[in-house]
Amino acid sequence: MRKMTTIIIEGRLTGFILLFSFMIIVALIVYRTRSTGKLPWLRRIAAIDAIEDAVGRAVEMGKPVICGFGRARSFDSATLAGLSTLSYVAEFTATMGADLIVPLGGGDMGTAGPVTVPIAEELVRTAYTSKGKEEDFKKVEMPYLSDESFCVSTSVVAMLQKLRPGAHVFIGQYYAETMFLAEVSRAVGAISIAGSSGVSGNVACLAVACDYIVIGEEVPAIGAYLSGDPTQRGSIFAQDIIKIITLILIFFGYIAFSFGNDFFSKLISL
Amino acid sequence: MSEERINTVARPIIYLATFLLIGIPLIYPVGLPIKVSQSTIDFYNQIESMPEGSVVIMNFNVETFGWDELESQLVSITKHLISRPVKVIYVSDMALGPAFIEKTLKMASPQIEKHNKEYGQDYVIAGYLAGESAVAAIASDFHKLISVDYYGHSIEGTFLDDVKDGSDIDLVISVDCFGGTSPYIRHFYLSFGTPILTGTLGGGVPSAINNVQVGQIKSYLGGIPGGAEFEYLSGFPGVGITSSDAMTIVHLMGIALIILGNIVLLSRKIGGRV
Amino acid sequence: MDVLVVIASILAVISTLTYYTTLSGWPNPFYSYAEYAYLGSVMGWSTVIALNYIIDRGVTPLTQGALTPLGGLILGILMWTRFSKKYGYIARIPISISVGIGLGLTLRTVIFSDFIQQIQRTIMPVWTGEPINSFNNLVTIVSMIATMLFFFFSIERKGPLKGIAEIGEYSIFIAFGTYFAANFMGRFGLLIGRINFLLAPDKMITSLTVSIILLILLILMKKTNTLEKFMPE
Amino acid sequence: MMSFIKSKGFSVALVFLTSSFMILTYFIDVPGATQISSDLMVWASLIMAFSMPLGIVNMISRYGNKVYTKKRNYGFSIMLLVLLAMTLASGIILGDTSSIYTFFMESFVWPLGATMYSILAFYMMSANFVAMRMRNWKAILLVLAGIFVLLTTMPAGSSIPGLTVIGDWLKNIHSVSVTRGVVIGTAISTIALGVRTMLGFETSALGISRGRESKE
Repeated sequence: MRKMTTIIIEGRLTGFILLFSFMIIVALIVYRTRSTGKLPWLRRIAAIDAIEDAVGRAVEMGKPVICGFGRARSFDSATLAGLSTLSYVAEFTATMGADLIVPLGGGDMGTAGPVTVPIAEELVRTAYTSKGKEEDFKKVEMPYLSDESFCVSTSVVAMLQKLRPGAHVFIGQYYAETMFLAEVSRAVGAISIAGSSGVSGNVACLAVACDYIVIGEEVPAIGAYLSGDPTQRGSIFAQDIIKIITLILIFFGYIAFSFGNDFFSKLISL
Repeated sequence: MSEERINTVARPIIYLATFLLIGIPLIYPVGLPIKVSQSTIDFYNQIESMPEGSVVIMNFNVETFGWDELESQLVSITKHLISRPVKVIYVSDMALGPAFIEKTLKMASPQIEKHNKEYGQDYVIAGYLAGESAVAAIASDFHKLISVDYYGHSIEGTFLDDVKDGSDIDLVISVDCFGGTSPYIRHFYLSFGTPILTGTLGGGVPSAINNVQVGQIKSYLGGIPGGAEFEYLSGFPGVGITSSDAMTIVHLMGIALIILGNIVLLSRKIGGRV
Repeated sequence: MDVLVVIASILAVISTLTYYTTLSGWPNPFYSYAEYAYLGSVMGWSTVIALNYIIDRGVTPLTQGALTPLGGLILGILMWTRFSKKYGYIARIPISISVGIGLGLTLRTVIFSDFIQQIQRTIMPVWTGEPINSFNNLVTIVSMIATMLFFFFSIERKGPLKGIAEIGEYSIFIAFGTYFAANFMGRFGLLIGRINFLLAPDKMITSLTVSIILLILLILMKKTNTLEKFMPE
Repeated sequence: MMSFIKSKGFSVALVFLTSSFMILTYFIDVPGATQISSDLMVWASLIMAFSMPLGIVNMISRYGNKVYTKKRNYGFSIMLLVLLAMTLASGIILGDTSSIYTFFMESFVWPLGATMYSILAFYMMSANFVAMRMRNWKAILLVLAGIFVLLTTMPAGSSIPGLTVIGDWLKNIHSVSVTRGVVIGTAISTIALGVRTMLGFETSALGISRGRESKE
């Protein structure tokens, strides 16, 4: 123990041990799921069933379905989850014959064009062809609304008010625009299923006005569930294991603390 | 009346009422009382406690959309810093931020003359810092990134000559509308224990409170109320105080609408059951 | 020079009010003007800031003999190969390096600021002799652990885990109320600032005239159903 | 040589090397390492500055195309391109402190940016009436917490004694515990995403999306 503290810079030993053990746990588990292909069990998020009912209701009322995937400024877990949800919704609109509208654009001042737009088109096309509905794919509207993410949402709000869709699914990187996307979806009577990573004031606006909401860590989990991608599934499983270790650490902290000695807080700031 | 009817009728009325309830108290201020909260007092005392000649980084994490709310904080903090014997480095880690540094200093120019502060000796505008890596760079080796100021003039001969890295910075004040504080926590507080103060939009208050309780920042100012309180405390009244009446009235309208909305829900439920 | 300032304030009032026409819910050419003007001016403005940054932090130190920025400048120029079909892959070198540095900076510090220090603060005595303080500590600990257990996906929600996850969900929704109220105060700070701008003494007349003209035009175009005709495709 | 650079392995190796160097030199005191790591930080910020104007090429091609193909009312696109050119020219030629360059900030960039987010307040107010309804248990908790905290964020609220006791408790004690739970959860998922990117399990962050990867 003595030797370790001279190599590692003073006060950073515990961070070093924790960071590297977490990184090794994630690396091993993700590597195992990728090589064996055996996907760990994952709880089904409630919003997934809601998507099916929402598209079904939209078809009954003969109304369109609008599905967006966020600002897509960077390919973080929220954007990946948004794209996986988009292909899942597209499969339903293909089988049930609802007309789908996918608002595109945004990114970081015009960088969405060359990056997310082709990916989104590709996902919807493969969803429709996998259901044998190539000719319906031509009816899918994927308008490029603006280079600025907030202006994309303003145009989506105008679209909501004009078309009064049956369902509005929007999971992904959403910030301030959550308020008027959620509020106007409720006002025009659309079933709204929404999610944005983190738990902040913007996500609170979704909780206030949406019918189904995907909160914080549930966003990458829903992406992993829908895409069935072994990397994401393995990563969610590894993160749960690290959370168990964290809770054990906290539990030991209390035991040490209630015995009066501050062994734990001394250890953790080594 | 169906849900949709209510929405289509209520919406324009609510928008107009919101506009009027803000506009009228701005033209004819009512002068409702402002009580300074403890977090603003701690914020003020932290600046007051800075010894003479200490170096302060003021970070404008301000986009165009954040200016209207953070103007009262930025102007009053800048004026208060100018009235203190401290040296200030003005930076911004948002592309549109540097324009607001100049706008704020122009508004504070009476104070600059009064305390005859000199550019280069008392304050320098270092301008834009591109991303978290730029913040980390000035923490690890200031002069490797910054050799000229925002106007392109060399910083030789200014007080920056004896600022080598993060350890020479005595206080960081980050007024942010898009998470501008965490890079300073990571690269200044963790490595050098630099005290940090955060000014934030209303929405950023809950995470600022957590940062205070965890000890990563000393205190915070929240939105226009925070700005108004600091204006009041530092003796530089400005747009914050005049907006406080409108903010109070708008809050009352918001609460009234929540209650009204639930009465409508209740009446429909009872109506439905009867 | 004050002619520019006068024109700028009139244009600013026009920009503000044309953007507010989106509140009518009808897509209209005035909103399109505001959006297109914003896109063009912001892209031009932020590009100038970026170019100045490259000159001030890259080229000038190089001329003064510092070697550090040389690598950054070369890698930065390589970013621009992203547009060529043939050499597009070269842009992956600067992207990989900047992603790698970003990852390194984040991972090495997030373990302290967002993990260890948060846990250190949570480990506090439940009973501190003083009833209110103890109740607060108990609520903080239970609610934090319940929040973490709500975000659990690999274990079936049965038995005790179901109960704690439910507490977590209710606790999160109470926090949503707090976040919503804080956000409410923030959003109105922005609107009050805008209305303050519109009703400023020197802009009051311009604001009134422009808003009346816009209102009349909007209603006229809505009635004659020509809103769509004047909008860009 | 070229095919080696084109391969995914090369990009992943670059990410792995730079990130593990930055992490290890933070924990282990290697002499001279801080010099190299501060050089890398300067490089990363310069790369970001170079990547900012990338959007300009897409914008010019998209709106130039609209003008070229004479789409309906392409005057708007001409206005956009003219504004872009004038802001850029005035900034570069006359310098970023010239009055013409500031003219564009004062008349377009700042007012439009500020107005954009301020319209959310209108929707928030109508959401208070339309959406903040006590439909189920969770909504009841949310609405009550919202009302109590609104009383504390109201500037004049704190001058009425006792009005803000519950709101302050919710804001300073209860919401902090949820924020902290989420911060720890996000830290763990940041570390997981970092590891996946470092080892090349996740390559979309490098601009190599799944679709194109298979064609490689």
